[in-house]
Parts: sequence; C-alpha cells; structure tokens
Amino acid sequence: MRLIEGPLMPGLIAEVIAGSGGSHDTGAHALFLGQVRRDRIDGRFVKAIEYSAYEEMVIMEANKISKTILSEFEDVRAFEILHSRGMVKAGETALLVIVSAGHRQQALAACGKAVDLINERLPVWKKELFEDEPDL
Amino acid sequence: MRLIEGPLMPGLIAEVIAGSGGSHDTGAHALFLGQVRRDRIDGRFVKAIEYSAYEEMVIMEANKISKTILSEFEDVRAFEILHSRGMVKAGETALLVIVSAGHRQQALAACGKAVDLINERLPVWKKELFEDEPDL
Amino acid sequence: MEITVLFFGILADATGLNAKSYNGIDSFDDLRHRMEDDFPGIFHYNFRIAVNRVITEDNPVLKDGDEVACLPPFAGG
Amino acid sequence: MEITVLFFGILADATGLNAKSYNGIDSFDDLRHRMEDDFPGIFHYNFRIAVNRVITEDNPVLKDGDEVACLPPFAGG
Repeated sequence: MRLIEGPLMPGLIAEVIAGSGGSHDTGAHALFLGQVRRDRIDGRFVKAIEYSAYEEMVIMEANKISKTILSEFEDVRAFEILHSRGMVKAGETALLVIVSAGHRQQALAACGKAVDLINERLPVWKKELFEDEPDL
Repeated sequence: MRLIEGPLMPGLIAEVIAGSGGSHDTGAHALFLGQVRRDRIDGRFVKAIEYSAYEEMVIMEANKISKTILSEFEDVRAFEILHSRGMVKAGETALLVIVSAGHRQQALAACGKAVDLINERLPVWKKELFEDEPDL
Repeated sequence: MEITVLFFGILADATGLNAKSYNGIDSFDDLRHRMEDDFPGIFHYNFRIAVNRVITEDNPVLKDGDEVACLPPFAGG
Repeated sequence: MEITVLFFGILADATGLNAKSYNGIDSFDDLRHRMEDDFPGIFHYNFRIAVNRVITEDNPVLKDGDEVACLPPFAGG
C-alpha cells in the first residue's frame, strides 16, 4: 500500500504496471483505476476532491486486505494498492489496485473483492470542492 | 479493437490508459492484461508464443463483443481491446482489455464478461515455442 | 490518563481540529463528557471509534497514552 | 465455383498452407472431397467452418467467390 500526494499520474501507473510484469508464472493482471467524477450535487459541479486519511490505520487495514486476498485467492501472486491523499481534480486518478495471478478468473475476482474491501475498510475521507468555489 | 505486431509494450499500455481518462463522468476503469506464462509442458518450458489471427473475422467479432458489452452494461462509457499477433515472449503482454464506466461495479463486471467473450469468440491461435528450440 | 483524540473527515471540519490532547481522564465515559463540553453536539454525528487504530465497541477501556480516533463513514476509492 | 479455403492454427501447420484456391466446385460436399484428397485425414481434426467470416453449420450452401475458413478451437488472450 502506498499513499501518494495528489493524483496518480499516468507515468506512475505505467511504472507500477511495468514493475508487476516480471514473474514468469503470472498470466494475468487485473487492474482497477478510480477516477474523480465531475458529479453534479445540488446543482453544483465537483471540481476536485480533497482526500484525507488516517495514515497509520490505512497501512494496517491495507495489510489486512492484502492478507485476505492472498489467502482467499491461492492463484494470486502479487497485489498492490495506491491511493491519493490531498487534492485530486475531476478526471484524475485517485486509486489504483493491481492484482497479478496465474490465470484470469482469480485475477479478476480478487480485484473486485479488493476494491470492495478498500471501499468498506480503508479509513479515507472525501471533501468535494465545487467549480463555483475558489481554489484552496 | 487493435491487432498489434509483437508484445504490448508498457509505453503503449500507458498511452491507452492515459487516453481513456478524459471523460468527466467516468469514475472507474477496469483493465485486464494477459501475459505469456513460462509454462512447463511435457517437461519443456515455454519461451514464447506465436499468435496468429483470422484478422478480418477478429475485427468483426470484436465489434460484436463491443456491442454486447455496451448494451448489457449501461454505465459503460468506453471499451477497447488490444491483442498481439506474432511472437510474444514469456513475461510479455499479449492482451489488454480496458473498460471505462461511471461506477466500479459495472466497470469490473463488464471487464470480466469481455475477457470471457474474447476467449470464447476471437479467432486467434497460439503456437508455443520452447526453450530447447532455436529462435524462429 | 492522557488521551489523544483524532478527528477525521467531517469531524475535523466540525471541530476545526485534527487532534486534541486530554489530561486526567478516568474512563471513556469521562472523555466523552469532556468532548461534549468542548464540542457540543459532536455525538450526534455518525462515527465510529478506533482505539490505537483498532475499531472498538461503544465503551472501550482506556489506558494512559491511548489514541482515540473519531471515524466518520469511510469514503475512499 | 471458385472457393478460397483458409487454414488457421494447427491446420496451417498440418497442411503447410495458409490458403488454397479450388476451382470448379459444385457444393460443400464436393469441396470436402477435394480437401480430403489433398490433405488426407484433415477432417479428423477438431475444427469449425466459417463462410465469409461467419461460423456455419455442417453443410453450408456455397456460392462463387466464397471464403471458407477452417477454424481450430480458439486460444486468444
């Protein structure tokens, strides 16, 4: 688990993907990217989200999620989470989950389960910044 | 659908991911990467796979898969498949599926379904090259 | 006992603080009253309590130096 | 009729060809016999037939210029 200041930029995402490719018994990688939407809330458009995190607990919970995934899906070889903290603009990426496995079914199933657990268990909070507000 | 000569290199994968990020009502991307495994078959290790394809039919079938995904998953905004033809070494990537959607559930479900349909319906074939054979 | 209380998400906004130290605390109930005095209405917010980064039930036993975190519903991803 | 037959996967290896043209074909059954003459045992392989890139049933009706593809089990991804 890595907490990254600001958005997860394409270069970083590419680096993580390239770095997970090495193992010769890996046949499949399933990835999830979470991106800030320009949602309309009460007539106002979201310009950015400021993420805050209880960092020590995020790391603990991410380790638990990792253990759950690796024990529940025996074919999974590697698992990584990157999450933003601080300001992420609409259209930018705030979450990356990558699961590497021998075969496709376990990679995809483990990725779905991991994303669910991240949403339920990671102590992270959002604060919307709207287009009609000044930048912080 | 794009057929790419040789492996899908990390730079190309990064470009496809970056290119799918634009839409402001997209909140989730689910990706699948298929990679050549160094499988052991009858005591010999796979060094590479040579992919061949019935190209005109691949494009037709990929369009059908695309229509199926976009009609079955209403939240899906964008969908792309890249597949290698020719030689791809163990550890390299031969398939990329990327699904962009408003929300995570549909992105992940659509990606899983797309990967299944690709395996069932795309007229692509593999030929293993082993470590004890000379390079082609 | 000395207890550090952490505020996250909407509770950081509501209290205007990320953290506050309390001295001379006897029990969680005592802490609760002191927090209510400082931030009237805070216990009307929907949040859970973690003691030393582990989510606990309603009335945890505290010891000196514990870190009590107030956690509104998570919203990561 | 002139019919182009395409061979993929293991059938390209078995026949040593990617494609072969047949002239003066009357029917699929006629084509089948000509192929069996050229490549004895080919119909013992497990494969499906596509006519003009659409997978067909056992005994398709052919017309001049059709492209008949011999498709072993797919193995993409």
